[in-house]
Amino acid sequence: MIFEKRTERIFLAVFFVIALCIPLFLEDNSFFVGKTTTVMILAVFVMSLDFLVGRVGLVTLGHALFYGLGGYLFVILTPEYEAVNFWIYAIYIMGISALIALVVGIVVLRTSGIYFIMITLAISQMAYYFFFDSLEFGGNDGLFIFMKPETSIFGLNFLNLDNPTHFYYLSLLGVLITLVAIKVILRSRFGRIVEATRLNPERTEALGYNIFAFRLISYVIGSTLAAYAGLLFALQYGYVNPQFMTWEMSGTALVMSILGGMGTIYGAILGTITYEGLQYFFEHMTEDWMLFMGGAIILMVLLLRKGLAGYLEKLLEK
Amino acid sequence: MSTELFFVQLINGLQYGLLLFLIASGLTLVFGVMGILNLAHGSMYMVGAYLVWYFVAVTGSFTVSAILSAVIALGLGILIERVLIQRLYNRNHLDQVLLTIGMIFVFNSLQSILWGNDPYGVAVPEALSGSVPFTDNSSYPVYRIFAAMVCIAIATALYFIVSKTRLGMLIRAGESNREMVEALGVNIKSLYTIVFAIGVMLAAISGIIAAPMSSIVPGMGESVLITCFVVVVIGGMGSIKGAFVGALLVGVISTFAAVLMPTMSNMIIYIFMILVLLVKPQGLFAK
Amino acid sequence: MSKIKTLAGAVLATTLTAGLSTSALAATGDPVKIGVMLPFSGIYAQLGEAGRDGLKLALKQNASNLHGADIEFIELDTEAKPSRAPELASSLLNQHEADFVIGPVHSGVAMGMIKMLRGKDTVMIIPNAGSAAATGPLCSPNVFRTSFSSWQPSYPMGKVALDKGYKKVYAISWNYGMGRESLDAFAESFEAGGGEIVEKVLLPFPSTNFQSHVSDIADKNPDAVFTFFAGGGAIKFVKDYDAMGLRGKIPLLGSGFLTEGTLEAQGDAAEGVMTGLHYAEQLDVPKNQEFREAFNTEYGHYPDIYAVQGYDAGQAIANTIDQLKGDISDKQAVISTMEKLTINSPRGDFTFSKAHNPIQNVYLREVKDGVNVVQSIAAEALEDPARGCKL
Amino acid sequence: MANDIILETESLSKHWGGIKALNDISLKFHDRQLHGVVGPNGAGKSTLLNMLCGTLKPTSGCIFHKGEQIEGMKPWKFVRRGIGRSFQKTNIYTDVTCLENCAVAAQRRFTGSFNLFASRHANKLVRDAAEKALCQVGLDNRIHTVAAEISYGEQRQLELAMVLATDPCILLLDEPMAGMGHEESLRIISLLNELKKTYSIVLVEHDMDAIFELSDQLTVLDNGTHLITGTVDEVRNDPRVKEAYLGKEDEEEAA
Repeated sequence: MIFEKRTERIFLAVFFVIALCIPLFLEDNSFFVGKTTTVMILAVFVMSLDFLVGRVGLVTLGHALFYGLGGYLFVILTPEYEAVNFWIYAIYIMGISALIALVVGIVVLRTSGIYFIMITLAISQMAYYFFFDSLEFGGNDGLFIFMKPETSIFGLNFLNLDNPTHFYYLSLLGVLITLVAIKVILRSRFGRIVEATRLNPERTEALGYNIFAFRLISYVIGSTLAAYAGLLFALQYGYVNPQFMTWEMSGTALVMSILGGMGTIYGAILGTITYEGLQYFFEHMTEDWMLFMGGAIILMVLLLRKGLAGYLEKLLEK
Repeated sequence: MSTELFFVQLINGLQYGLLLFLIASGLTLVFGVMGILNLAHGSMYMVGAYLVWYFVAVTGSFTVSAILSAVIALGLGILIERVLIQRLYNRNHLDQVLLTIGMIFVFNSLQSILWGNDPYGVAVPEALSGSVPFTDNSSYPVYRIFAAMVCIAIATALYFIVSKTRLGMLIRAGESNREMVEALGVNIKSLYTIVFAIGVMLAAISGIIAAPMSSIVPGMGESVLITCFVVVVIGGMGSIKGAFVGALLVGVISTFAAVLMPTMSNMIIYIFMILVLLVKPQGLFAK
Repeated sequence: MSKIKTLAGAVLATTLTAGLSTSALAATGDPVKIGVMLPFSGIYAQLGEAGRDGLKLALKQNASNLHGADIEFIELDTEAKPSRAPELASSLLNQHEADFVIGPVHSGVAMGMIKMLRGKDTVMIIPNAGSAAATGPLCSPNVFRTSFSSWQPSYPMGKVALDKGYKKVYAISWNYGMGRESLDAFAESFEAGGGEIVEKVLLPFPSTNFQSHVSDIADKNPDAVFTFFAGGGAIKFVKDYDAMGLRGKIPLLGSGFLTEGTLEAQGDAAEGVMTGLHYAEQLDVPKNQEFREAFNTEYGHYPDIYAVQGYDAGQAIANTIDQLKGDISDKQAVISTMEKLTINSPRGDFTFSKAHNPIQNVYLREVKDGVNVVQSIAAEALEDPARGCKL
Repeated sequence: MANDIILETESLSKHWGGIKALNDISLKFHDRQLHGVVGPNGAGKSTLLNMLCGTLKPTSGCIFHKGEQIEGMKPWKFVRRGIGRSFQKTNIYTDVTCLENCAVAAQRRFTGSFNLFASRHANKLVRDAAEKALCQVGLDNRIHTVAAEISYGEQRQLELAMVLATDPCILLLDEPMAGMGHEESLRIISLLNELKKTYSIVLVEHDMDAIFELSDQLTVLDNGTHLITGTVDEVRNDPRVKEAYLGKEDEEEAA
């Protein structure tokens, strides 16, 4: 069983049952279908970050680089007025993102701790300025994706991405795949060394492991998942903008992940839902929603030692 | 670029660098002593600028306003440390990061509620409003020379305090060894409160000094925050000397980059930082 | 401080109605729903608030002409973040089923909104963002603009510079859509008349470290400087320009935003700056005086250009409802009615071009004693070329 | 066979700025012998050990393993050549079980660690090797206990078990008995006596009785320099050692 904790199993069961049923109560074009889709996509992004920060021990403030890249790569690689196959391009884009992450990783992983935070931030800001300043990629206005891709596999087509409900299920599938993938990796032999490296890098190296390689591969995995989330996000509304890769975006994801309970992975889903939910609530309540959002964040840090997941576990374990 | 213009730009760069140092000094001090990464440091810069604008509007005197604002910032620092930061010393560093992000939200919101969102400016104080001849058709404002001197004075004072006084000794000891400071019979809690409050005050003072030379707008805190981090990281986190050298380097480099390759200039400091970190992964003056 | 009380009230109100407000109420009563998507926090907050205030004033003044239609506002803070734009636009479109959507300020956000709203039944009115694409390649029957295209305030300034005898101009702005488009529009008319741009500098947005560039200008010693900056950047640039002693030596020209809503903060430093814009506070148009007083009565301060643009968006809606006798169910009728409107604006009357951009006068203003004083009409009934628009 | 040189240093030096932590050390370590290294505090024992396992790069000089020059290699490559080390300060994974601690150590020997899919628990060889190492050091009853919860002495044993689980041929042990009770020390001594039949061991230790009892060869370092290498008796009777080392020890005791 890859889900070891009782709390984890209960939460995920409840989450997936509710998530599967949500569209049954909503119309296809309802705002909430769109909103929950965005939350699902963000959850994929935040889980990939949670994996890196909480499980690999790489605190990055440049994760949004790959989130933005997923969308930009799609716009750059696909013809403007022709529907391409989603699955082929998803794999294609993730492959290119992985290569980019490999190169970036080789550079950034030479540093550690706060310097790692800063160097990842620097690289994502550079990418941001690159897209912001480039006329051919739409500059600060961003770019539109005019054609949604089609999703047939061997001629069978279950999903129509122009239908928001179908897109919602695609995003939910993304959550499931990401969750399982990360969990399987963490349980694997590779995961054992990654865990050891986070707990005690010096010792792990003294046991004969090239910790750089383990960190690098993890970095590539996390970044590639983020690119997948970014691809979905860009496709949902057919729009990419350099702001998707700012450090604020990375910072927000980090907040969601810490809020949910760092390193618990399922906590990332919880954190994303909570953050987005609170923001939605405060935003519709008052123009000064930031005051309440900030207050809520401060309160939660003070009150919850291990994030929302830690609180749940206190209630449900034993 | 002519020799004359080269020196003009060098002076511009140094002046910008000195201001950057002033903003960054508080950040690096707090990190060095307490190990806390205060993302809300930029908000304190903003608070300083808004406070001095507000008090100038009320009292009409820049000096009075500057002193009042600095004192309020000091009090704010003590309050924040006592009420919030203190509760998180035994916690994960990321919890502290999260807390300070929450503080950014709150301060931005309070700024909007208390002072509105119009852009403001503070007039240069009368006594410093003149300018000295500079090049053929430009002059150099006295206030900017004054501001640079204030930055140098504060840098000197910080150097003196850290290396020569009892407080400085405790700060240096606290950086390396908490237990030792406690063994000296010093309450580490009060030391941390003082250091954090000084950090906040330094950020606010930079906001005060910068106010007459810049615009006071919402979001001004976040825009300096990142540059400030770059400075501190290049110099080596926690090192005052490093922050000084880093600030001057960033100031000069970004000034020349802005003129020579304007569209690239924002990237240049990041590229510079990455290069520094590749050669010295802990910054130039790592501990 | 009264804002704090409103806040507390709002907390209660939303807590009570949050659950209900979504779809259950949509069917009953059928008020005219106006979604407002403007930045209320962050660097553009002032622009967002001014636009919203102007909008509300227009609808309040026209309440008697609405044939009994109730107006309901739904306000969402864009934070000027493009990543949230489609989602918020979707909320207004699908959740609140807004009849009109007003927004935004930031042109990146505009793109996200247009993506969502293009070709839909909801009419979108842009009260600020000047991005050329919005009424250019991406123009759409249901997208209107009551502000300007970035081309409009800058294009006439090229001729102004030539008329003043300036041959060599140093052009500087931020490297983003509005900045590039402004400098290009200026260069278009300036170079066509034989002028020369000696240096074109595009700085990374939103850097405000201008001192080195001002030194560079002093060194290059051009006949004049043309610039686009707005808000905090405008204040900083004008102050730096003055502080380094260039004011009075090298004339400073600009797109009007250089001195809009910033004059108080700029103080003496702005004296003598010449800008082109489709509005000026002291503009001698009866509607302008009337509007300014009404705005001041309502909000306790005088309006700026952003309020005017919001006000005209409100007028466009009110006039359309009036002409349709309160029945806005036929969206085609709404669009074709709005297209034919002549808006009696504080900036002078204007009509919409085919691409739905205002055809309006651009005034040459010069700052004297802290006020933008109109010198002349730099271009009369100027229409944006709307390059790439197929309407 | 027993006298083959397995590890050798040649004029090995480590300088920190102007301070010579270790200066011009040339030593030969023989196969299946226990080579003790002693010296007062600051003599450079840990520095030597850290260079022998690759975590410190020497300022100058060479290290040869089976005749091959290795001093520039990454630490993890040292381990792969069969050079395993324990730390002076307990250095284990405190958050996981003793078994998992040793499993991390053992996994590299049996199976690819870059397998992203296979469960870490699936390989029986890894588990057996880990359990065997734990039994070797006498932690049979602590297999499923979280490492943070066992006693300090047991953590020292675990430290040793982890090195054994990597299946090294050379063991570099940095004060394995530091902070142990008498009982536990005796157990380690008998264990080391057993181990030196199959492994080459470099032992840095403060416990003089233990090191005299165990060592085949003994090196004395003082102040970063090499004083003498020889059998226990040779070292014991060397006047320089008495002066430099034992003399100081006496002073310390007197004080």
